[in-house]
Amino acid sequence: MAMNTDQLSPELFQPAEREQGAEEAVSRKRLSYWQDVRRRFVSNKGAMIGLLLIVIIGVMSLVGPLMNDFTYSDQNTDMMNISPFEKIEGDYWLGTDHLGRDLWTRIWYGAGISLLIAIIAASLDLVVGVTYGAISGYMGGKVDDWMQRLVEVLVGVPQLVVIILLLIWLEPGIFAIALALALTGWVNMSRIVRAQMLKLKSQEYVLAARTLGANTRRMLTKHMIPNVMGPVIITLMFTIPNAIFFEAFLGFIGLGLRPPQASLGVLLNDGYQMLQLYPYQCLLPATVLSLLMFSFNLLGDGLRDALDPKLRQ
Amino acid sequence: MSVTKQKVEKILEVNHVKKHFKMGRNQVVKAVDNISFDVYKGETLGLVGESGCGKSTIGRTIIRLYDTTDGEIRFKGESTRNLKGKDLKKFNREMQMIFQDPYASLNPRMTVADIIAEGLDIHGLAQGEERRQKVTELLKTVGLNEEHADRFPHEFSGGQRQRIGIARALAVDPEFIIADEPISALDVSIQAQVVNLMKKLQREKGLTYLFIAHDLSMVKYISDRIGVMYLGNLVELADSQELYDHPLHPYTEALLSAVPIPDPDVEKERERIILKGDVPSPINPPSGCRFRTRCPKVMDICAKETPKWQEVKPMHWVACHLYQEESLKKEEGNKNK
Amino acid sequence: MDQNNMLEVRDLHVSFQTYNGEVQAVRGVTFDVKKGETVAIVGESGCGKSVTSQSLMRLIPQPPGQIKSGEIWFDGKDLTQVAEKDMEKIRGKDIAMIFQDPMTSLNPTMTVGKQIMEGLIKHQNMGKDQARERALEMLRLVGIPSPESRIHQYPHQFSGGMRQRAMIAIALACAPKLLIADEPTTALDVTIQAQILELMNDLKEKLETSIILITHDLGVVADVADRVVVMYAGKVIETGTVEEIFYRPRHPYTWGLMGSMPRLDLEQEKELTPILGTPPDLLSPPKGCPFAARCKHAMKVCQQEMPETTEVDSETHKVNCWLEHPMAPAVEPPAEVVGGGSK
Amino acid sequence: MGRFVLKRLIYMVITLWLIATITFFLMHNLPGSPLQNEEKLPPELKEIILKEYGLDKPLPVQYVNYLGNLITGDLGNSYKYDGRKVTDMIMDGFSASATLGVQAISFGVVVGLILGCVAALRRGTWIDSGATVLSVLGVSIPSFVLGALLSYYVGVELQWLPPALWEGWEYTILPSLALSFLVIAQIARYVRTEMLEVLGQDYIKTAKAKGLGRPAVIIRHALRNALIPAITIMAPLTVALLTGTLVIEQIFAIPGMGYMFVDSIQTNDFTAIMGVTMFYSFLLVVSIFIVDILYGIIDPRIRLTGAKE
Repeated sequence: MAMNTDQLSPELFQPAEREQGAEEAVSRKRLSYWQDVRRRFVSNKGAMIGLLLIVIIGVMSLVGPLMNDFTYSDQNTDMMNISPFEKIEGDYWLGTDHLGRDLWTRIWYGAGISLLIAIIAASLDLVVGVTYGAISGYMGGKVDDWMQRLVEVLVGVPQLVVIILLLIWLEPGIFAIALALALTGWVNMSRIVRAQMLKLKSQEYVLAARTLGANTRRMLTKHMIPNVMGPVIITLMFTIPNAIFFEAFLGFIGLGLRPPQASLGVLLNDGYQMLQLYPYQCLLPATVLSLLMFSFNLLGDGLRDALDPKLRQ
Repeated sequence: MSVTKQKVEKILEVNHVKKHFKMGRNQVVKAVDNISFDVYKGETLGLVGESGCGKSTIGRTIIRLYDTTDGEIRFKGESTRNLKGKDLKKFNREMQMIFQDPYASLNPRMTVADIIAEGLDIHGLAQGEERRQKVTELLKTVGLNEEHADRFPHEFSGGQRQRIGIARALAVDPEFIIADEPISALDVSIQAQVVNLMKKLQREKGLTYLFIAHDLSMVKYISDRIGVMYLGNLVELADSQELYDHPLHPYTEALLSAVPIPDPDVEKERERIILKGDVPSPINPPSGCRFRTRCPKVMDICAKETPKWQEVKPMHWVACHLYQEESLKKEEGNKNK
Repeated sequence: MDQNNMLEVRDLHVSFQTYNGEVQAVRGVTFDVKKGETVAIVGESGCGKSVTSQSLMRLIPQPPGQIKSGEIWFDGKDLTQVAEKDMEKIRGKDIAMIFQDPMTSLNPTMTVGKQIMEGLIKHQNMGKDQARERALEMLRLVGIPSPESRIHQYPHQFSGGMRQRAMIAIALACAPKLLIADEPTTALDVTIQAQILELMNDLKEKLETSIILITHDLGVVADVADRVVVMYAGKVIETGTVEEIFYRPRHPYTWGLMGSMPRLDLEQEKELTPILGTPPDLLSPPKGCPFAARCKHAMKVCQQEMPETTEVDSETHKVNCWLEHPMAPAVEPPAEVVGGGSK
Repeated sequence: MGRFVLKRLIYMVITLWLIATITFFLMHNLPGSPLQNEEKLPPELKEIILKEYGLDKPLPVQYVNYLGNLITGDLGNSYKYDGRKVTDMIMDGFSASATLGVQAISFGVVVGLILGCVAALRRGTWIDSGATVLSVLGVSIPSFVLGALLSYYVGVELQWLPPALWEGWEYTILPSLALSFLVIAQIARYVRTEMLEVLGQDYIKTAKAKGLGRPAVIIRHALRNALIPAITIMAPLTVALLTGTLVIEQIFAIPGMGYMFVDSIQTNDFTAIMGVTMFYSFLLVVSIFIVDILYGIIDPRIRLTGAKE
């Protein structure tokens, strides 16, 4: 590794030329927080597969029902319980159910309804949970004390019980189910937002903004919200599969949408009745349901890894 | 550089300030308990003490991040307690803060330009091209350059980040800067960079500093006067060299002797005062003088009475029974009994 | 291996695989530790001093870390080649370690006594009672009051200083031949730091253990070290006795370190002379001397080639700097570092 | 610690009271009378029935009576099955449900623990990837889907185990397995994360520096610290498990509490719904309470100071 002594010339011992300000050069590539997050996220195979599947299922739930001539409620008593493997005239690509309804249409339609319910529920969660958590965490003091006491009580209330009671009381519809889910789901979101807010409030850059005289609006828009986004997105990504699961669960125990409406839960329930004779009627919606939840979990995991500051270097 | 009372105006007066925090139902942390001192215009007042002594709390209380529990703080002759609207805005420009943790003191989602310009934006001091120019100028002032403006904090080293924090504080042209352990998280060679920068800025802009730190050598280097805190109390305050040459309070003595000196021969000859035990909890501090549980010169009276904060020599304040005649008399009386 | 040497490290290279690439944390480190001697490794954060010390005990997490090459000779064995099982017998028994942060270095769910006893039971074949006796003795030795009740307590019931004492008790329980103390006082307050330093100086005399002290605080070095190894950007750039390094430093980086430190005992009217800039990124370390970019005396050769180790003054004082080359111009160390002020 | 327990206890009582109140008022505001199916009854008979169920009194009185009965453990009589006490109905179903639950939890915890630890210790290997995929699948596939699949393929097609009913231990295997999948997944996930976190802590380095062998480091130092936080997920797991039993019991036709609950929902048996709701809530709230206390007991930092750090 060392140079031979004879290679050394006096010329080499001249003072080195130095660039002005070179010692302050920043060698790392310029990368904003979100660019960094995206880089991590894109390099996560599982998350990308999840995202792709969600997009496919999402698109199919919109387009799928339009691809053949049947609607989700069309019955044809001549065409009952046709397996997808039977060669039959007509466009029953995935066969029919016990009332002769086209399964292809019903599954994509049902997936769409399930997604819709999950998204409404998650949005309600988001609005209520973030607002509650943000107020509680930002205000602190007495307000926070009382708001948290309420949360402590609500946390103990089992989601299952409340949802069932509410749905016995309300007529189960898309919005009712979403509402029931959100009513119990926002508590978790609010706790995460509050914890985050409390943490942020003592961060030195937030204190710095306060010493500069920043008003509440600026504090929230420039400092708090951008830094709370990460955990909120992660929580949201796990709220959605949870909502999808609960919708399916409710459908399964008969508290789901009323026929001829379809959701993955309703389809599962219908299909389950036929399990012994026509297993495909249960298997198909079960596969879509599981895939959907699987994708959201993968996506959530990927986002968590991408957004978690602990993993940043 | 020594400052005398007559010549110079007081920029900050801290009078019997207390800051207590509630912890749970019955517990109160007396983080700062009855502290008084003044800061003169253009000087650097150093505050030293070990972790949990309340030095950061008093800094934050002065800049109104915390409300005082009791006592009064006057900035340029006016009480800061009830500042509102315009006055508060003015206060926010005149007094600024530099923070400890170079990693937590810059918002990771903002560019360096936006961080530095935050004060300009809040107070509507500059927009557009002017804002850009001002940011460049500030970057240059702290030894960084224009290209750094569009980068994000995590791309910088600790020392660079700390200088960005200084630029942010300077943006609003403050007169008084509270530096809350600005160099504790930095490496030795970088510490000197930051401290030299602060000294240069002081000379150029006539700034006044309240410099909070636990590193006595650095505090002595940068400060004109030094206050020593222990468990929420100010125990001694004097000119830096005077404090080093003639420490009065036993805690100051111990603290000075505990600092290792980077010179092997000096170290070999030095006699250390090693304090026993640990700092008690501020939730339930000892009665009387708070240092008495570890004090090598403790007397009976120390447990009974809180020592007064007295100017025992010109410009040399101390709170210790050893320097209070009536206390010594009482102590004598006790002994004779 | 030299008979007087407890430890010989030869051309050690350690790397870490990270998300962004390979970080070459240690890039050819060579030094010795003699019997009964205290060697301080000084340098700033990221200079590789902690990685070096952990590599000595093979405590580098693998992956992402890896000892790429080099030799670590201890007791006639090259520790880089020893089987993991045999390494376990050396750790804690022959070589012990104290870590920086006493708050996180003790297991929060195990009593302090048990944590001391563990090593004794493993290495000295002691029974529980015997180990407990010895643990009590150790607690007494490190100055923990009322050890009989303390032994049953959990770490969170100890203060920071007490925890560091407990750590020392754990490390010294089996009377190791070599103690590695990685920034043992950095996380502590000054008065507690003084207590621990006093304790270490005390134990040094009593136990005749060789000590490697990792620190960035030159004051601590002056207090306890016999010899000093100065590291920068993964390399050793100067070694010597404590007097040589403090009174006759030869490397511009060492000058820079000395010049950056204010001294409490001197009336300091003059400015500190900081080292400008920041250390290089070890993801892509510079080709030549890593300090060249920040060095006032940098020459063209510095940017191209790492200088070799040169012996100066005495056989204990070695420096890696092109300024020692006969062709280099004579450079006087800055006034503020010559003699460290008092000499 | 005492104060901590007391505080949790008070929250528990408030929560239960809240649920009881919600349940009561929701049920009483349902459209139509609880006896809407028997509308053809002569008015006199209806009155007698109303009286029998205490429905003739004003609402506040009914509410107070209801709370009073709750405290004594009396959940009233079923509307559907004449003369059957709801408490008895619950108790009949409880043993089957409990068997399922306990089997699923014990199996799930053991397998999940092993899986999580192995995945953490063999980080980055195929075992880790396998465990990760398995646990994502476990959280993704609802237990009733799994139950249906197991019942059909293992029970009907392969005929290895009975696909349904409740007539002996072999009947419990498939439903327990279906339920435990979620437990395995959750525990494995959590333990892996915690274990990785703990393995990176300084005290693990201290333990290694003492010369302890790998097994000692893992068992004595890592495992205990990794498991303490893992206890906290036992509460939500219990909830998930109960949700699971509701449908699993349908699928496998097991005469448990879940079966009875779904049946009472489908037949509008209001006292039964209210009773089971209260019983479920009680179970859940108590299990959360126990987990909290357990956490405090196991972690000396809480046990000795009474506060989470």
